[in-house]
Amino acid sequence: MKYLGIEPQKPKIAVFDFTGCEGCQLQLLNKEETLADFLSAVEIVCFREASSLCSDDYDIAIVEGAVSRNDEVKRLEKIRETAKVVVALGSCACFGGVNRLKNEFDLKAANKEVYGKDPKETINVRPVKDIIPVDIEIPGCPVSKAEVESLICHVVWDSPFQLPVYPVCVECKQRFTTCLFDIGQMCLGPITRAGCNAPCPAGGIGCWGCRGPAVEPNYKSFFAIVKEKGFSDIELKERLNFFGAFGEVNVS
Amino acid sequence: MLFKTIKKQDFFDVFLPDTQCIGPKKVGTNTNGKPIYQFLPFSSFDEIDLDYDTTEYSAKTYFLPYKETLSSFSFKDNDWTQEIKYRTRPRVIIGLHPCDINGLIKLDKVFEKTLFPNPYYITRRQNTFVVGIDCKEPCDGGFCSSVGANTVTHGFDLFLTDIGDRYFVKIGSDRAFNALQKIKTSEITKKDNEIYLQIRNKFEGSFEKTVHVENLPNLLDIEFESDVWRKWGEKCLSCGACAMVCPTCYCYGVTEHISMDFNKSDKIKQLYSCNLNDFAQVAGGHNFRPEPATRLKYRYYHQHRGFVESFGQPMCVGCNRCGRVCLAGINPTDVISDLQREQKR
Amino acid sequence: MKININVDVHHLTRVEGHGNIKIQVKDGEIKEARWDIVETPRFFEVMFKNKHYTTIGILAARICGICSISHCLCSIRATENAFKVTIPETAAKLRLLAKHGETLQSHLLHVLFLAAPDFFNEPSVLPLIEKKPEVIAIAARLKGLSNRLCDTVAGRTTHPVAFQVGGVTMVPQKRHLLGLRDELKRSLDDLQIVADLFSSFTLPNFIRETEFVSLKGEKEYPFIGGSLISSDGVEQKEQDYRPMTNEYVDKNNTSKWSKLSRESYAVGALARFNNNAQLIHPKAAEVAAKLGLKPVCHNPFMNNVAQLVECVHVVHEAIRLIDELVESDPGETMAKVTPKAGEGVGAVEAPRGILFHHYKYDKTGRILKANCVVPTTQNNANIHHDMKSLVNKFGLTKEMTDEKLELLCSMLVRSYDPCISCSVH
Amino acid sequence: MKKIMQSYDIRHETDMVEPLDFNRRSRLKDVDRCFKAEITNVIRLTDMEKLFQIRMVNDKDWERFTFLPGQFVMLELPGYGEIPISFSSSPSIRSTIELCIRKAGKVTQALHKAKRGAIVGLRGPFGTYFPMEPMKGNNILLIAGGLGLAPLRAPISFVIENRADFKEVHILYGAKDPSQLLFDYQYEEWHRIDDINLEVIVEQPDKSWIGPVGLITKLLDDIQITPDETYAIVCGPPIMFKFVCKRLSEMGVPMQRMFVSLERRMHCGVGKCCRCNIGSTYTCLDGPVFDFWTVMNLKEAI
Ligand SMILES: Cc1cc2nc3c(=O)[nH]c(=O)nc-3n(C[C@H](O)[C@H](O)[C@H](O)COP(=O)(O)OP(=O)(O)OC[C@H]3O[C@@H](n4cnc5c(N)ncnc54)[C@H](O)[C@@H]3O)c2cc1C
Ligand code: SF4
Ligand code: SF4
Ligand code: SF4
Repeated sequence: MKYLGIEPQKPKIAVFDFTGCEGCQLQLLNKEETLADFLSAVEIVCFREASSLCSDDYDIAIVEGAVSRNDEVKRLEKIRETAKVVVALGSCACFGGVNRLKNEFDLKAANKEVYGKDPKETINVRPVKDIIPVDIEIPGCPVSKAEVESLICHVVWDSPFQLPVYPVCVECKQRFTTCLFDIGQMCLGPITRAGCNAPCPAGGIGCWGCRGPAVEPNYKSFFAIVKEKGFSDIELKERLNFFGAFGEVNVS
Repeated sequence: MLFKTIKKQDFFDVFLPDTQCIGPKKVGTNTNGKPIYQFLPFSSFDEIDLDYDTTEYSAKTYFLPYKETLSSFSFKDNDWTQEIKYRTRPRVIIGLHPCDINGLIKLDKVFEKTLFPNPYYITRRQNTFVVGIDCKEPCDGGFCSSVGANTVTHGFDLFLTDIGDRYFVKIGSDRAFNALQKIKTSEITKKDNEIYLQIRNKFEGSFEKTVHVENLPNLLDIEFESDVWRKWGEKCLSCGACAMVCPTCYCYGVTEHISMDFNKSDKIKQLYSCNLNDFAQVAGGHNFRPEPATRLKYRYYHQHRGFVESFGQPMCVGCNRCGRVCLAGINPTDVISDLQREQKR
Repeated sequence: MKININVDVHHLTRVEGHGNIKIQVKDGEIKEARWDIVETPRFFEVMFKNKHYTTIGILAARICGICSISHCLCSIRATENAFKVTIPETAAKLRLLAKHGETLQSHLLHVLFLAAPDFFNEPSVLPLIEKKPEVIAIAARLKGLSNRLCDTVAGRTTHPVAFQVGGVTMVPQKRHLLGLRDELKRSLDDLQIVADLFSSFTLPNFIRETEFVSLKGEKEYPFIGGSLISSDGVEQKEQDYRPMTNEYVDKNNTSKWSKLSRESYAVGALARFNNNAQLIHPKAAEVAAKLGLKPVCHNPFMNNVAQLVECVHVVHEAIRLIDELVESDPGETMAKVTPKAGEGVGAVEAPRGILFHHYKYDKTGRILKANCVVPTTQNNANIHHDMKSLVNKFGLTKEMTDEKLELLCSMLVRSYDPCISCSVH
Repeated sequence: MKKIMQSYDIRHETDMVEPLDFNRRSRLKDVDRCFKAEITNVIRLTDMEKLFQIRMVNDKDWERFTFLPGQFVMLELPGYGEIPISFSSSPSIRSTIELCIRKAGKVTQALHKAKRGAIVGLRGPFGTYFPMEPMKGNNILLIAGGLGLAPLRAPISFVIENRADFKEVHILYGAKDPSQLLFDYQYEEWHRIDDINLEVIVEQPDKSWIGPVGLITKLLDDIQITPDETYAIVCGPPIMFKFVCKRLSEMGVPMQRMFVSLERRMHCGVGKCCRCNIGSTYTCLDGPVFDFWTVMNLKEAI
């Protein structure tokens, strides 16, 4: 497509992984019906999980995973210097993800428990934006490939990228899921940003808030509802903390 | 209007073989042990339950789908062509209650009978054979009788009332008349009429909760700055669930999506809700309704004032689906009576 | 001329996670030949502590983005064993079906996207999009199918949403299952083409006597639960995984190592096949025969072939499962769960090999202590020793160059399909 | 068995392959088909605004495309989106239309990059218009703030073309600073036209600015009007027209003789998506042109 006389960009993309399960990177190789087009729309210059080549000449750095060791901080700083646009891919990169749960424990004791007398280097988990400025965030555990594709389209045509502002409930309703609160379970859908197509409520486990807060969520009312439905503060906190996406929201 | 009676068993022979059928299916049980129903496609009549009380979702999605491609553009040499497709596959919906059919009639007003008729809606509506059925008793919190939506005289092809072993049938279209030629029907007897009226009277007498909507257009203007909105607005999660399940809420947003090979783009309509944060936000970031309270108020304002102004009746059909779905416990009866109480004070 | 070789691979590519290869041959003598995991450790075993049993499957899935279904199922199984819960039959079938989807998806990803480029002498699949579009089309088709299978049954390919302690929470619609069945049937032709393609590749002829550990199939080729077996004759019950795995910490590695009868052992598709070949689907056995895979095979490069054979097996099995599922009434899919104090172990054959989760619960259903032993942890020591032996066999010839040896060693590591972020869970 | 129902296809009803004539009710079914139009010229006005001259690709589409000052089109940029834009040119020029567009977001940004020759889509014209005919024989005040000059250019052209029909004509225009003044190349021409009073004011002057400084209401201080014989058209941000109209009211101009143009988010242009509702009035159907009395009575309009 060459349209409006605008030349499409063929952005050079590099993918980097930090602490995480690499599931988000895997999504980049998913959605086979468009995979070939996706891969030819961009020039992937560095993608360790899929390719042996790597170059330091890239426009967009897609960063997956959280930071949990000092050498990762340095790697990130170098990426920021090179890339024009840094994209945080997935909940680990955006918020710290499940890795954040580690921060609740004493790292020395944890190390001893897992590695005995040969402790390994580790620091408290931090999201990418704590270390370097991030231009675009695509949250999700894992991210949705559709959103990644949309990002690429926006980059190629150089137009602004936007996540949905509304909460998961909208998408949940649009796929005819029975609200989990109706069947006695908890769900963070009303305060979580949509865009995932609400798989978790449909699967029966409720939303765990992996995509972080929607725009201006009504915490106060939501927390009151959760309590009224008979869930404890502990259960609520556990959910909010699970992906580390709700930061320091106060539940009471 | 033509009336007939049909044996229940015979009735089921009319449908299924060649058309997609949709009806109230049980999908689960809620915490109070009550069954949850949804309008879903079915392939045999044992899958549906026409004695259902209410469905979780309205049937509007079969007329106004949550997502729909309005048109597609294919690009070539700096130029493009536009392609528009409408759904034309016929479909039968069985078991709509009067509120749902009244909802359709209101949507007809917006999408068929205005300055700019909407072809997407019209094709879906024309291609759907609507079989309605009377409710046995008022559903939880339903206030259809207060907005005049508990009976229906048009907008359907067939309308059934359960009179024991038979259905009392209203025939609303010629295609329905033709469809009934295939099975054995009986003319209405005086006895049938009596039973029918008896059942209807009993039903109409069984409504408890009523709201008064007649004065709302005026009241809503007067109470524009009322604290009532703040009170309910504080609870509202701005989740849009109410609009999604509502049989008449129709507002939407349009976005365009370029395909990954950059040769095509789709213009996609997605039902939206006026309760969602950016509903009235314009370029540059200004939001005309920044607080949940202002958005919630607008939903009532549109349903009970704007719609009345345009069409002489409220948009709400009193099914209380929004009230049931709302986690924050916001329901029209409470909000409206709150407003009216405010007025009296 | 004296042989001097230096290979130093920092962050090996086309594997999941970060690992390094270091080989130094000086004057024809191996000074160093190492495979080390340097991935940042993640401390999941600590994160599990104090978590409620209802959240455990969701957290466990996040150990690995590729075999999330296995981790989730394994953790749920450990919990069910601890609470002594038996899941309904339909639930078990659906879980196995999802498991097959994952096996297919993971194996295909590895064989076609990560390993295959080596055989075409390409750095990645990207150039193949233009050079071998027919192969890529098949790869995309097959992978798409496996993803759809997982999506339909598990709710999502990566990080499933339909599995909970006690059973499954989502039953796929019949028409979706039937659609998948047709697709699965069609995919067999595609798999045949891939098998033919593989028969045209020459795999390095490298043999190192190895002990193989896997689940022991009783009546079926094993994937979820059962007893453990090693090709050296060791047998254990599921809950006695510790004497089977014997994890220990190596100071150079953030992943642990393990051993059994020898200095190391191997798990994975090859191990499963070696230990259970008699149970594999006859059609898969045909493919195995055609590609020259016979138990007990000690060539680690043949793991790719074993994966392909398993792909054929799981497609046939998935078709059979779907047939059974659509014919019967689903009935109840969740068993009643009452938390109890106690311990439980789950063993599941993840695509890359046997996986264990072991939890100790308090009476409220919160975890007191957790331990996970993952496939790549078990393979790492074996890769390390394989590499030494590989360098010994091929590395000390005059024709060998740094590049050639680097490729050979990288291919060795890749053939194990290591999942490194998993191994530093 | 015979089918219960025949499938219904709206396209069989009338020939739907051509874009509809939005001003004729009989053809209003295919509301999403757009006229194809070509950008023939792009004129840079300021850093943020450009003027696009647009021509129909098919000549016969002109016959069906007539608009009135104050109406708007839905401008479709396939792949990017569709936006409402007011006509900024004279309705009587039957060869090109002009749209003055500010770079504001996704669609407008793309448009600003577009080159001459690009093909866009037009749906419309939609909406209400300034009642130019009834205004004839009166004094007329044309007041714009900022981008408001864009929609005001259509009535200005009308007035200029029919100068004899109006009594006194004042064009008052205010902007933040001189760099943001639109159509400055036309002021000279407007000045020279017989008996039009053009006044331009800025809030923040630069060194070369010699005109008046301040808010637009200041310009009204120097104007003498006979309220009963005066109409006003006021375009600009809500805050601006609110003050101007209040001032005019004080001067005695009836509120029903002041016209303003409102802006809301619009996704359809035809009264369906509800995004433009004010209270519950559709800006796209009942607006964008409203008299000030109506605006005052619309909840949340300003
Ligand atoms: C009747 C009318 C006439 C207008 N005339 C002009 C004009 O002559 N010149 C000019 O520069 N601008 C005009 N605008 C404003 C113009 O429509 C917006 O600036 C434009 O929609 C921004 O779109 P975007 O995609 O660039 O911005 P984004 O913020 O990316 O907008 C995204 C979407 O929001 C909608 N939207 C956002 N803001 C507005 C808005 N203010 N009004 C309507 N829809 C909006 C659009 O439909 C668009 O699809 C007019 C608006 C209206 C309602
Ligand atoms: S299940 Fe969750 S996301 Fe869905 S409607 Fe209920 S609260 Fe919202
Ligand atoms: S439903 Fe919630 S937890 Fe699940 S993917 Fe969406 S945002 Fe994440
Ligand atoms: S009224 Fe209830 S359902 Fe509607 S948006 Fe508010 S919280 Fe959601």
